[in-house]
Amino acid sequence: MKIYNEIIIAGLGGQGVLLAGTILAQSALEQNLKTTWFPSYGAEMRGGTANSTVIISDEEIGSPIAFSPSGLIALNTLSLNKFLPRMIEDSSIIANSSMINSDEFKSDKRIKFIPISEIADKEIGNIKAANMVAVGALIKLMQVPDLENVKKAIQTAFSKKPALVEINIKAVNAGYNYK
Amino acid sequence: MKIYNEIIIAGLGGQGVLLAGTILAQSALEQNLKTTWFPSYGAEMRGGTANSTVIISDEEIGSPIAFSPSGLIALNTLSLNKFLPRMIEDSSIIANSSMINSDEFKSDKRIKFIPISEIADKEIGNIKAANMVAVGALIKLMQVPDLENVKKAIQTAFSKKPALVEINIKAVNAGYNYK
Amino acid sequence: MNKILSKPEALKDNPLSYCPGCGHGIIHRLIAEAIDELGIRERTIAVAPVGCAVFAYDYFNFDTTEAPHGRPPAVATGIKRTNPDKIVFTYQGDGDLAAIGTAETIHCANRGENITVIFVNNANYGMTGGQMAPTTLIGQVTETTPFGRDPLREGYPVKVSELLANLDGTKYIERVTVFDAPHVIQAKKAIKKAFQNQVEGKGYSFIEVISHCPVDWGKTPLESVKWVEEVFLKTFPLGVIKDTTK
Amino acid sequence: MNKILSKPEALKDNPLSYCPGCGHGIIHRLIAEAIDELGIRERTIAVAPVGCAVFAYDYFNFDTTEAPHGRPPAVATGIKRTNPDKIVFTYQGDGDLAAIGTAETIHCANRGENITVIFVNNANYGMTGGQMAPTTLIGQVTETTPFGRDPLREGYPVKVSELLANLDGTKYIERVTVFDAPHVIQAKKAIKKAFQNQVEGKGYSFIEVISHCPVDWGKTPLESVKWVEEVFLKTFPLGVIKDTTK
Amino acid sequence: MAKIIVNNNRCKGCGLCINACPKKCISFSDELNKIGYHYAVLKNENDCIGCGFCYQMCPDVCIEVFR
Amino acid sequence: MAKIIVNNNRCKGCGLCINACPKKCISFSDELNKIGYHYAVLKNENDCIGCGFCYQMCPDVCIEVFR
Amino acid sequence: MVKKLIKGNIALCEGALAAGLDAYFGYPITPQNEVPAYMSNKMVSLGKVFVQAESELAAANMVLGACATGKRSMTSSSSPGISLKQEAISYMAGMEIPGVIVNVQRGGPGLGNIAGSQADYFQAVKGGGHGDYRLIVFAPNCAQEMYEITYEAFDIAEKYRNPVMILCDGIIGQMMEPVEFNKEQKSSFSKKDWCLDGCKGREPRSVKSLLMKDGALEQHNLDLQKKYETIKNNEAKAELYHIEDAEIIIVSFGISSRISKNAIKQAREKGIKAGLIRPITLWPFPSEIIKKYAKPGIKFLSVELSLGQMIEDVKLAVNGVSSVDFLGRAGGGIVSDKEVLNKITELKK
Amino acid sequence: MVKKLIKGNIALCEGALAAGLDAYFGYPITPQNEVPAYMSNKMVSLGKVFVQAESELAAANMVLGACATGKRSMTSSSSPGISLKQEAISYMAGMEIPGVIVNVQRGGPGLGNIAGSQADYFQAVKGGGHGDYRLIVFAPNCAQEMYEITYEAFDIAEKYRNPVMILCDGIIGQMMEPVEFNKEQKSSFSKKDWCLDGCKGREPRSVKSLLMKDGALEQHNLDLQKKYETIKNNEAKAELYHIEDAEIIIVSFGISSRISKNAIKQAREKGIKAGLIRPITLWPFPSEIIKKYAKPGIKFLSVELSLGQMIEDVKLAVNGVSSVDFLGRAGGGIVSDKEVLNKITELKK
Ligand SMILES: Cc1ncc(C[n+]2csc(CCOP(=O)(O)OP(=O)(O)O)c2C)c(N)n1
Ligand SMILES: Cc1ncc(C[n+]2csc(CCOP(=O)(O)OP(=O)(O)O)c2C)c(N)n1
Ligand code: SF4
Ligand code: SF4
Ligand code: SF4
Ligand code: SF4
Ligand code: SF4
Ligand code: SF4
Ligand SMILES: [Mg+2]
Ligand SMILES: [Mg+2]
Repeated sequence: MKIYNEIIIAGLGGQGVLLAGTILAQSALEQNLKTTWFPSYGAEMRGGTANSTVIISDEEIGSPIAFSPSGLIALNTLSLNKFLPRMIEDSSIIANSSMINSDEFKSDKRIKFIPISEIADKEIGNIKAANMVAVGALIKLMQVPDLENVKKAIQTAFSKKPALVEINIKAVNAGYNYK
Repeated sequence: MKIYNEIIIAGLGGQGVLLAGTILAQSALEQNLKTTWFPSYGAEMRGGTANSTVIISDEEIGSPIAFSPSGLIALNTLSLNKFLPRMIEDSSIIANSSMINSDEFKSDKRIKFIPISEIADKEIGNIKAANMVAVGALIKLMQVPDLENVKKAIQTAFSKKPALVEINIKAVNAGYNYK
Repeated sequence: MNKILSKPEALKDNPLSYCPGCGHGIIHRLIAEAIDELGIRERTIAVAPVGCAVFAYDYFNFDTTEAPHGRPPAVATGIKRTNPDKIVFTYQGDGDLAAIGTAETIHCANRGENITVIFVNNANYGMTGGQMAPTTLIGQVTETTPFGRDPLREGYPVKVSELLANLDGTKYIERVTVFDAPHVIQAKKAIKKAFQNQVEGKGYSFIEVISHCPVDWGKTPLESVKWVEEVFLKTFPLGVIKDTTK
Repeated sequence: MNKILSKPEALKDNPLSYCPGCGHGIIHRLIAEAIDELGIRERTIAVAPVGCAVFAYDYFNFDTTEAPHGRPPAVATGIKRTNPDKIVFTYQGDGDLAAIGTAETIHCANRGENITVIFVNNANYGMTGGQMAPTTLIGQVTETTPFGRDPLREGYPVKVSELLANLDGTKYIERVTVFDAPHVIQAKKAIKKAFQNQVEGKGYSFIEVISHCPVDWGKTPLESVKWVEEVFLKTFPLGVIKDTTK
Repeated sequence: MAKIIVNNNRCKGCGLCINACPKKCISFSDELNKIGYHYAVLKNENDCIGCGFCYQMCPDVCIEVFR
Repeated sequence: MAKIIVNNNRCKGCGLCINACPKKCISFSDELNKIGYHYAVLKNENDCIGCGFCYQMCPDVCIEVFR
Repeated sequence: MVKKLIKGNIALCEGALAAGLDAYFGYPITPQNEVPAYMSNKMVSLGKVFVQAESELAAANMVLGACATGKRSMTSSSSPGISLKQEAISYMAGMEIPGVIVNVQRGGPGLGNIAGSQADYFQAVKGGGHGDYRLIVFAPNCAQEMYEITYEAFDIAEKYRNPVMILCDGIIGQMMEPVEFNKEQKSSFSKKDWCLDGCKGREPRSVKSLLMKDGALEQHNLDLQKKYETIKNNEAKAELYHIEDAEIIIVSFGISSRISKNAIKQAREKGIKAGLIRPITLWPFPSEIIKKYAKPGIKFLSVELSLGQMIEDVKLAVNGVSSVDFLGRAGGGIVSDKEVLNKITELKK
Repeated sequence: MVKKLIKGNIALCEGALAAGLDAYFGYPITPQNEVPAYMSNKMVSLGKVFVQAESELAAANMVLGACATGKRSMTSSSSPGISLKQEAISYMAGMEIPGVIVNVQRGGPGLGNIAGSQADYFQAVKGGGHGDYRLIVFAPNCAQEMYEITYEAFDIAEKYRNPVMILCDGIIGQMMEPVEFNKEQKSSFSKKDWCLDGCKGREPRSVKSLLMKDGALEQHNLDLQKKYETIKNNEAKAELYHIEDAEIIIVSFGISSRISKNAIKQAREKGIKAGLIRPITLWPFPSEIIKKYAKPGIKFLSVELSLGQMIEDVKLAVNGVSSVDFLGRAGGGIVSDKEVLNKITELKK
């Protein structure tokens, strides 16, 4: 089967959406897939929202910018509003019900609501791990990259801060295993 | 007869070679001929020599720079050395014997030696009029522009300093009438 | 109860897009108030810089233009010389005014153009993400001074107000700050005077506003204003640096 | 009899192409003497300006390069930072250094680059035929101030040495002149010290030389040196303006 | 008698007004506003003296002061 | 005993050496040199004290001083 | 009307003055020093604005400021100085500011020399600054045109709200020719509906090039592009000389077009059917005119004082239908009528 | 070899570091801020030179100075900043100084926006500065090439004593991709026979561009031209993709070439014979390669993030033999594979 996914991770500045993207891209790399990562940057971010785009494919990748996104993590309402209309039909969408009123979006059956911030805050003990909870949830839905490679990616990414490896893996697991 | 003359007036900075050129060009204009004037300019002149090129023609003029000069006023040795080799065969050449050793050039029969500076200094009473003495001599040789138009040109050029009109006309006459 | 303080007319309704707590918003308001109080809104032309305040033209409720990075003094000269009846001011950051625009700043001041310059010194390049500015303090860590500004490598904080005071063309120079309300009120006075001078044809007035940039400083807004008071002002003391208008 | 004074080794044999009586030639010779005396000719790299002295590279008997108009301080920074063992100096006119090159001059000085700057102030743009320079005196008639420099229109003569003295990066600044022999000898001392400082790693040294430009001033050489003494120096007083090297 | 009105949806929750108020009568809202911030609210209405310090410090010009 | 030697063909006749000489022992040549100037010549050889003032002032570096 | 013998640079000044110039901003550089020198006298005498800026950069931005208020303003320089104006030029194009910029070209690259040259063609015509923009570029070839074209330049700049460049060279600038001052004096200020003159009785205006909102900059570029198309359709201008029966067609502008014309005369005397297309506007380039004459067997020859720049636009216009040869001189060298004639003769074979 | 996931801007830095960079001089501007930020750390840690200059102008001239002494030096910026470097670039070309200049292009003209763009093609390739000169211009299209091309750039610059520009864009600069650090670390300094390193034991040298003597500048230009011819013959590079049987040939560089490639894949799946010529060097432009494939019936399509710049070079190469169409987006817009595919399909009709 051909692998090709355009994933957008969006939220407030400070919610770690850029980092989450690089972890996804790094996971793809660990899995020997092609990948690109592209951030929002510069004064664009002054508004307070940020996003990053990850493309994962088994073939060479053209644009690192998503024209037909099939994966979305939306950590706040603004982000979901902004990107939902762009998603292709067959999309995997994770939304943070801790910050988004799921009622407003219930007509869209693709969206999986997860109380991401809550899980991070209560289960993991660090609200900053919300991004990784979301990553765990998304790869569960998308089935790519593999959980193992996400863990490897976290190890690579935090190789200089080993203390953070465990908590992030825990967060990914929490998202992955959320029912 | 077709009129086409490329004239170079060359000398030391301060000898009025630029002004002499403009007078020639203005004379041509008074005579309803086409004309262009082109100076040496900028740091070129730092060396102490200056020149200007006047083209006089009864047809539209192409380049204001002389490719085939047929008229030359050389007020000092350097200038004569520099421009003599560029002159076409049938040229009118006035050289300032007050500053140039005519013996060195006597093989060239085209050159008419005139003690220009001396004439200006003694006859006209102003060494600065040397340029006009030379102009007078040159138009005599070249037969264009007419003496009358040179005089008109001087009147135009010095319209704001009428005191200078007379002395310059006197100088032109002196050059024109020099035997 | 009467409304005694509210958004001045010289500011548009648009919400400001600066980061939370950013000093630019305060300074914008002070300018707008001064312009309203002097009744010059309808003949004011502002020159926005390239810097966070490039968006100033979305907020000021009068004619505005932009200038290439560092060139507001030249643009303002072009405007004021051809329109001496207009009130012309530049609004510039420390990168814009004191780095790339040094030549334009100095010569505009030296010519004594009858304009007003609002100089927002926030010790770094805000818009581009917090690099060293000429005004960055010694030891200050920025995006491009990861080891802290070392004067032997990166030179010293440039005191623009003091530098310009040497030029005979400058008439009024004051350094103010906006880290707390009393200082904001003082800053307002200085800004108003700088416009008043122009109205009266007194010549070049320059107000340096020590401002805060929480986001690029990596500080909360409260930490930022505290840092201004406790650290920043040590290198850039407040006060009137020159006044020959009296 | 012994030959006690003659062309220094650090000058080539080429005749100088400056106008008769021009101050540049004297200043070239002083630099060459200083370099010879310090024994640094073989490790010196000069940066020529755009100005009459652009031809300096035809005369100096050591490695030379050019810089776009006003950019010698940047070029010198590039050279010195990558070659700290070399002796690097810029030679710049007042148009080059104080007009178009203002930003480069100020920031090079502020960074305290360990270089030597020879600043030739002749109160006009020599090479281009005598236009107003930042240093042109009030009332002075030039090609572009046909009515005399009017400070209200064209601003005031810029005193670069005094301006740079405000920057912590500058170590030694002196203003000298070459209008007569005793002052030439003093100028030589200052120039030599400015190079000596660099050899010793003491940092940025700046020598402003008040020079004469007979041709563009429309004066004879003798009138020119007299004008320097009687008029020019009134606006630009001589002396050590800053010295923190002691 | 004095009071302030905060334009909730303009407020970015920077807290500079809270910090500046000599009477400590402003605090943050519990809920987020439309642009995602806990905005400033006048909690102790009776303490407000209408000094305007909050207004002076607000970078987003969202405070009106009444007296 | 002292003297100077002027490089005739380098001299541009600016006269700064003449002006500078405390002993007034330099003057202009009557003839022009190759580049068209009346050059400087040491006229009063005996008066020269080798002070070097002429050398210091010469913009064209055409003077050598002997002592 | 009497003709006055003046330099091209002065004719340019007179054209600008007649057009009602409000402000001149410049910086000295050879071979255009006559312009600031003349303007420093004239503008001040007329009570208008002259500023010798601290640099070419500053001068260009002063023009930007003055023109943003609807005033007529101009700056002039020569090649290195024009390179320094590129950022401001790109801004003016983006902000749609009708400034007039004069380049009296000299020999490059770098400091080069001060002789005349045409080697800044690419810079002027393709955009020396950043982004998709166009200047309207005029190439006068005599003092009379220096006067007339400069006079028109301001109107055209304002008509399209677009910066205009006058691309001449050291020869045209320095030479004197008789000029007839045949234009009426214009008054300077005409109210424009976009400029900054104080918001009394209207909404505030902003003149700017920053467009950060999604798609805004692209839309602006498309609008500019539309404007450029209109300009292309309306303003391309060329002089044709002996063109109808020509078998060898020289394309040449500015000073080299005059030399080429002389060579063509001489060629015709020899019985060679040569002709000239002289672009008067370099952008828009008179491609349609050239295309019209491009036929198999016809030989084109681009004559330039450069190592071959305009030739690309000639080739693009000809599109392979005719051959296109080149004759040029570099670094301030000037082509002679003999060289051109020789080349024509060679092509004839 | 392990691949590291890094931004294009960082890959560029690593390439320069591996090439033995001695000095980096820069000034902040989005979207290339990662370069000075990374270099401020790396270069200082390595005991090499990092200076945040007071402006882009100063930065370019610092590079000029450092390279004049034979050191390896680089500056980077984005569109408006690159416009400011044009004078220095022209000087470097004239002085034959092998500096490396990076343009991470953004939307223009003027201040524009900070999105990626390819609208500075003309500026880079035709000469944004004054005079007849050429930069060697590389157009990497992925992070790996940002690394490798930058690594090579210094050698090529020194081989020809010519400035090199790396023309990329905000997208290539900001995106992360896996990069393999497959190059050997070079030592920085190799003695060069023209550079300024003190005249000990040899005649003094001068590196300059001013040539005032009669004919000297022209000769220099002719020498440069000869060098440019050599470079043209040796260094033009392109990637070919599905080209042999292609009926529709896209020419596209940098980021848009990747998108085009995807569209070509999709076209092939639909049975349309499309192919790609991707210029890796924009100057010298791979005209010979394009010419080889230009045949009647073959359709060329230039895909650019601009309103049509490289298309002129494609047309010049094709010289009327094939048709040349255009697809582009302006002002920071980015072309999608669907748009390209649609255009291909349309051309197929
Ligand atoms: C020619 C040019 N160089 C660089 C930039 C990038 N740039 C935008 S804003 C800025 C600096 C802003 O700093 P400052 O002037 O201090 O203003 P602040 O944002 O701190 O208020 C820079 C370098 C640009 N747009 N144009
Ligand atoms: C970018 C640029 N602008 C202008 C010039 C023209 N130009 C050459 S020298 C000079 C000024 C020289 O004056 P100064 O620096 O005072 O030196 P001086 O000749 O007086 O010694 C100018 C403006 C140039 N070559 N390049
Ligand atoms: S970056 Fe700094 S200066 Fe810019 S808006 Fe944010 S806080 Fe204000
Ligand atoms: S113009 Fe002036 S500075 Fe230049 S060489 Fe002549 S006298 Fe000297
Ligand atoms: S007006 Fe004064 S007392 Fe009232 S809320 Fe504001 S700061 Fe507090
Ligand atoms: S100062 Fe203004 S923006 Fe900040 S919290 Fe108070 S009301 Fe809100
Ligand atoms: S050395 Fe002294 S005394 Fe002798 S000629 Fe020279 S100036 Fe006169
Ligand atoms: S100072 Fe030198 S150049 Fe001048 S007259 Fe004396 S010897 Fe000649
Ligand atoms: Mg700042
Ligand atoms: Mg000078």
